[in-house]
Amino acid sequence: MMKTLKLPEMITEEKLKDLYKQMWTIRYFDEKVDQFFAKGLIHGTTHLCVGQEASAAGSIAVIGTKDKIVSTHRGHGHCIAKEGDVNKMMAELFGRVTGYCKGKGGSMHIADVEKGNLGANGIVGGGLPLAVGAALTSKMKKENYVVLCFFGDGASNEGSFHESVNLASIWDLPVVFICENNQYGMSGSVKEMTNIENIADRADAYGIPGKVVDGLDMVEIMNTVDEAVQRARNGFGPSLIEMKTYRWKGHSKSDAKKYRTREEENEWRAKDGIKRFKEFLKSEGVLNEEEAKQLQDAALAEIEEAVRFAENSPEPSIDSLLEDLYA
Amino acid sequence: MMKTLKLPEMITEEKLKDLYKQMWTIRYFDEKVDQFFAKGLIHGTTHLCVGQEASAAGSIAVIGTKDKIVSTHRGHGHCIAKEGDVNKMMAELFGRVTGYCKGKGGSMHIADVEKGNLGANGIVGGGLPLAVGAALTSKMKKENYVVLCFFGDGASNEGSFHESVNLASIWDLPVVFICENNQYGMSGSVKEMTNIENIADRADAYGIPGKVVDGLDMVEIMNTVDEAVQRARNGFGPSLIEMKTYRWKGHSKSDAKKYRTREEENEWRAKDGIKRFKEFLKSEGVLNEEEAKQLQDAALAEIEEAVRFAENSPEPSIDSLLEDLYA
Amino acid sequence: MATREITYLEAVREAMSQEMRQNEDVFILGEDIGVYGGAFGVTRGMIEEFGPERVRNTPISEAAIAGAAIGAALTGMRPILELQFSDFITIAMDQMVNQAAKTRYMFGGKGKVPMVLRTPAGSGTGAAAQHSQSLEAWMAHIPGLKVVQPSTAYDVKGLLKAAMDDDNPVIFYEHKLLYKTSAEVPEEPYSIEIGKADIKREGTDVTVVATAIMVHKALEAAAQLEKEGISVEVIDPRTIVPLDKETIIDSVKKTGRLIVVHEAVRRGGIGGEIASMVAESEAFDYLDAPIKRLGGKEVPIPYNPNLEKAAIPQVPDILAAVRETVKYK
Amino acid sequence: MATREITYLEAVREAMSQEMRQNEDVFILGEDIGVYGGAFGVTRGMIEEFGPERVRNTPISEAAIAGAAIGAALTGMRPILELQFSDFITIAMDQMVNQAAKTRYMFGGKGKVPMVLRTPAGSGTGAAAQHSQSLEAWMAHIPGLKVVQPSTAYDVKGLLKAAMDDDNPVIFYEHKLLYKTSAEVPEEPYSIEIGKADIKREGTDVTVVATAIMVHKALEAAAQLEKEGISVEVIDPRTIVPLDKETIIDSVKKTGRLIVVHEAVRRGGIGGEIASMVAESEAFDYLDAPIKRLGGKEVPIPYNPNLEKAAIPQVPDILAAVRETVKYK
Ligand SMILES: Cc1ncc(C[n+]2csc(CCOP(=O)(O)OP(=O)(O)O)c2C)c(N)n1
Ligand SMILES: Cc1ncc(C[n+]2csc(CCOP(=O)(O)OP(=O)(O)O)c2C)c(N)n1
Ligand SMILES: [Mg+2]
Ligand SMILES: [Mg+2]
Repeated sequence: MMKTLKLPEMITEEKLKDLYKQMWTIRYFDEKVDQFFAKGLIHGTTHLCVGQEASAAGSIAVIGTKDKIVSTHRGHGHCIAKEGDVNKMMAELFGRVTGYCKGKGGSMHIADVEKGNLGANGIVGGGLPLAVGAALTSKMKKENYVVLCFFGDGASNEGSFHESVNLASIWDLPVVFICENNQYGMSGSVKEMTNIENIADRADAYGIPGKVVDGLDMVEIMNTVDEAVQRARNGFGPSLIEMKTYRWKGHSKSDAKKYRTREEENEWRAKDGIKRFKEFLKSEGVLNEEEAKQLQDAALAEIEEAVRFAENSPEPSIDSLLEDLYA
Repeated sequence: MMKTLKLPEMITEEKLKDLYKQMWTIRYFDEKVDQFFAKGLIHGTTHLCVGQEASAAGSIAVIGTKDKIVSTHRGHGHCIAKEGDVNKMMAELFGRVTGYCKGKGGSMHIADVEKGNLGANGIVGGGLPLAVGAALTSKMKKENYVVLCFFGDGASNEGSFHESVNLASIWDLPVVFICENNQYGMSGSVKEMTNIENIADRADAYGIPGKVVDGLDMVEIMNTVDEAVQRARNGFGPSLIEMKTYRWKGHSKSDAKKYRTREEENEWRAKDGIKRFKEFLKSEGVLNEEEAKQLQDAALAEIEEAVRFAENSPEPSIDSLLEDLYA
Repeated sequence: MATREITYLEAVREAMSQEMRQNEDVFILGEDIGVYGGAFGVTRGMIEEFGPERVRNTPISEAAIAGAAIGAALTGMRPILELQFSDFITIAMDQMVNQAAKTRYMFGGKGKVPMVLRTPAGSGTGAAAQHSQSLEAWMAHIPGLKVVQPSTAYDVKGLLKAAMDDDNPVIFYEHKLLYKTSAEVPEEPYSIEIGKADIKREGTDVTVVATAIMVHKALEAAAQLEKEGISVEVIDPRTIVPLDKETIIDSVKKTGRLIVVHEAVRRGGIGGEIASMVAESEAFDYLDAPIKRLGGKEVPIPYNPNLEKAAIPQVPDILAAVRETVKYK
Repeated sequence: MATREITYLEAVREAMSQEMRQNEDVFILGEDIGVYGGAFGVTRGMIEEFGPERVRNTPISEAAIAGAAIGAALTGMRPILELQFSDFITIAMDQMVNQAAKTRYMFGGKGKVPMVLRTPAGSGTGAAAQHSQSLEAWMAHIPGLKVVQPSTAYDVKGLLKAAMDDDNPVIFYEHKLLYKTSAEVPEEPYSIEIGKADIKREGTDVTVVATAIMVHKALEAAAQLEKEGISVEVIDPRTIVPLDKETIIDSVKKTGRLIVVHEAVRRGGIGGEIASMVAESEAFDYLDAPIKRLGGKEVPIPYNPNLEKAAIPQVPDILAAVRETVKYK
């Protein structure tokens, strides 16, 4: 088995199975969140990555615990992939004191600093400069970690994208910029909002490698990110990788999706990254249908447990309002 | 005469002579300002474009009065080229009420709205978004004017550059982005601060044409800008033109120029754009040495008159402090 | 004028639509304002009426779109910029503060920048720290800008008309939680002078100056306090630049007591300006109690709904402040 | 401790250099801070000592370099960001306000952002509207930041040490016109607590709270007033967040009169906060006259030197304000 395709070294069969389960964990997590939102049981807003699991799972699969990520408003998948704890995540969405941010952050501010997740971000493009800084620490302190910096197609039109990629480039910093191009910002399509074929082509403006990958193809994702990570780790600086993907759900809680067609949605849904990964694993003999089912069920069970954990967790006390501001 | 080279239509022989004189006007203006600063007779700060006359004169030569420019902190040349009044400019530097801004703006804020100069700008990269807006008016009101937007190599690393060029591109706006690459920001060299050969190459990131021109070659400048202006005027959107040039003086009033070598300075000085233009005009039979001398002297006389005008102009009254804020 | 009850949100849309029908130079630009209708649905239906040229969906580029509005204004258009959340002014700040506000003055009185930056502000939607701020005090500190904070559907329509007619850059704050509130609003366009406060409730014992959503909380408190025999005058400045000092001072001269309430963080909020303005004025001698300011706590807005509420003044806080103030001897 | 007279500028440089010699994690980044030595020459000579890795010349990219400092701080470094002019915080605003200030709180008390943003502020150099602002009130309004405004060479060294030692983002304003002023400064590193005001001159008739360069103007005024028999106490808060309320309140309780002076535009300036804080405090009952605030006029800073001076408070303004205040009955 695992003969037909080259994969990064650390991607063992065990890891492949974990990844398959992880993709389901991500999907179930966000499906569950969607339901709770619809019922009004979670407040605020949230951005679901259903359909985009592969870019999170595949990218983060090739880095280690000491490496770091910088995530976005659509960050549940990244957090889960970076060894995130779904209990703490769900509790955070429920605004509970057991949540990642003690209920103070919510979906857009989940961070797991210990595990190297430097946080989701409510500001589109807000994370890119931070990623550059984290990579600078790696370089200056010779910590040899790499930073994966996620952002969307929409974010690539923010000035912070430009400034950050340029800065990382001239300083040869160990950061991989990963644009999850799900075709739309909130409603603005990448076709309307840029005049270019690929966002990865912007890499040339900074003298760094740019690659386009099929964002639903775990194998291509892992190989491409791995190459960029190695490049970064070896001191050759940043890369820009664009993953073509699609969000199945609306942008955030209320979205009539008037800016796109049903047909387009269906086309993309048909390309489901999880299904595709399963087919790959089956064809490689890593997984059979039954094992696949078990992993999927285990993922669901985890999420259900997370919901119970969240529901049973206490709310933060009002006294905690003024805590946690200054170090 | 004027047989060997193609030039834009509006560039008559008369215009060529005017341009030659204009280049001297620019140079003498800034040389004079430099002296006054050294003597402490002008306060504040200023950024001289001595050595860079060609990019201002050549670019603006191919547009008309109704067209607009957006200038920079290094904007005296642009202002003069856009039919600016050197008396009002000098008076402004002297802080007099007869100045362009009644003494309220100084060097960095000279604007000549009536003549289509939307202003110098003290914020690096601050003018680019404004240029996009001015071009939007042209399009929406069908005024058919084109905006030339000047900025420096340093400014091309600001987020506002990225956002503005992208916006102009997707909206097909009639703006020509002109990067006056004089090799340095204040002290940071373009080689250190970017990882690319040409700033014009960044055009690809926005799906617009990018051209590099010799910023000391009036003919190349006029032809290239003219092409971009026509493109813009005909509704085909923006272009990015990079002019390789050099500032002879320090960045602003106090600059030990430690970031560059004497040799480099001398090399560039040897390529003097004014001298080169004169040789061209002579070789084309447009000008002889004597006429050239007359034009140069006339330019100097204008500047001396401007100084007299400024010196004899009154200071603004203290009462004027609170005027001119709201329309 | 014929009136009917419409929401604050509808009033904003109506003001824009009426103006755009009248004046070709007015257009809107902003993120997702097209078929999506804007993050809060304010522009819903407008692209259908006015087309994509006049209802311009922009990329996520706050600096460029603010600058584009300024540049367009400087050259003869009258843009309305919808900034998706007022927190994002942090990205458009250079354009608004160093360009829009200063252009005319720097140019010695030439050029003008007739634009309105409309933006939803405030907390209460669970959107947490980066989407819930009230940063109007920043803008009020900058000469050259005008700053408007309407609290009712009626005010918002009239003030937006005035803002669109103004030849200067106006920062126009819409409170998210007010979008769904409604009031009787005339069908025809009308203008409310920028710089004119509104006495939302007359009273004699204490003056409460409240802005935006706090106007409603103050009114709620006033209604309760009436039962306790305390008569509260509620003043809504409506615009904080220019500020209608006279109306506030007159009220304090009458009541002898002043409480200022805003949602923005108390420290450095506009409450300090209002309180100091009164204390410096002829009303100083009429003050029978120290001026009180209520404002947001010194923390970012937290996500948890209880914490979120606790972070900003609520009706009980106003009740307590009033009671304490009237008791002061 | 051995002292010698050095300038404010030298004191800043010395504080940084001493810290960098001690602590590998400290580094500086900013525009033109390398061989150029920074726009005001503050870092001159430092790249020669510490090399380009620790004295990092950056592109003109204020958002990215601020964010890079934050990201580096969050991961274990202790960056000092030199922002060339404080006006350019408009471009770094999102990073400082929406990221640096909020990160720890949003994360529920995890992570810390130990960084100092040093930046020259104020007018007086003829650099006009976009290079002369005093925008500290903006930052003071944002929970999560600390805001420091040293007025002397002695204070600047000690406060910068404290800022570098602080585990939170500190906005550190250096006044351009103070760079060349000098004072006796200890050679060794020392720390001045952030949040501790300094009584720069003791007095009994009136308290003048002045910040940054206004401290010196207030002292000049106080010296003149002494000849008229008016005893002025001059308090320099030194840090506006946290603010040393106690020292100010105690002084007002003693003098019964308060004048607040800053260079920033009066409207919306930090003076409103200080005046209101006192008026709300126990000192209210001790006030014998209305509190006065002096601040910049409501205009951008103009270029002409006379206008430029007229735009901000000068010694005669302070003299007049004090005389009027002490006369108040
Ligand atoms: C600076 C800023 N501008 C606008 C928004 C509102 N907003 C939140 S997500 C979003 C779309 C982002 O698009 P993209 O970067 O493609 O990410 P996606 O949502 O598609 O994952 C917008 C406009 C924001 N949060 N921050
Ligand atoms: C936003 C901003 N950052 C920094 C500065 C300070 N500054 C003024 S000019 C300059 C260099 C600009 O370089 P470039 O764009 O190449 O123009 P040049 O001066 O070479 O003409 C700098 C850093 C500024 N004025 N505005
Ligand atoms: Mg997207
Ligand atoms: Mg340059």
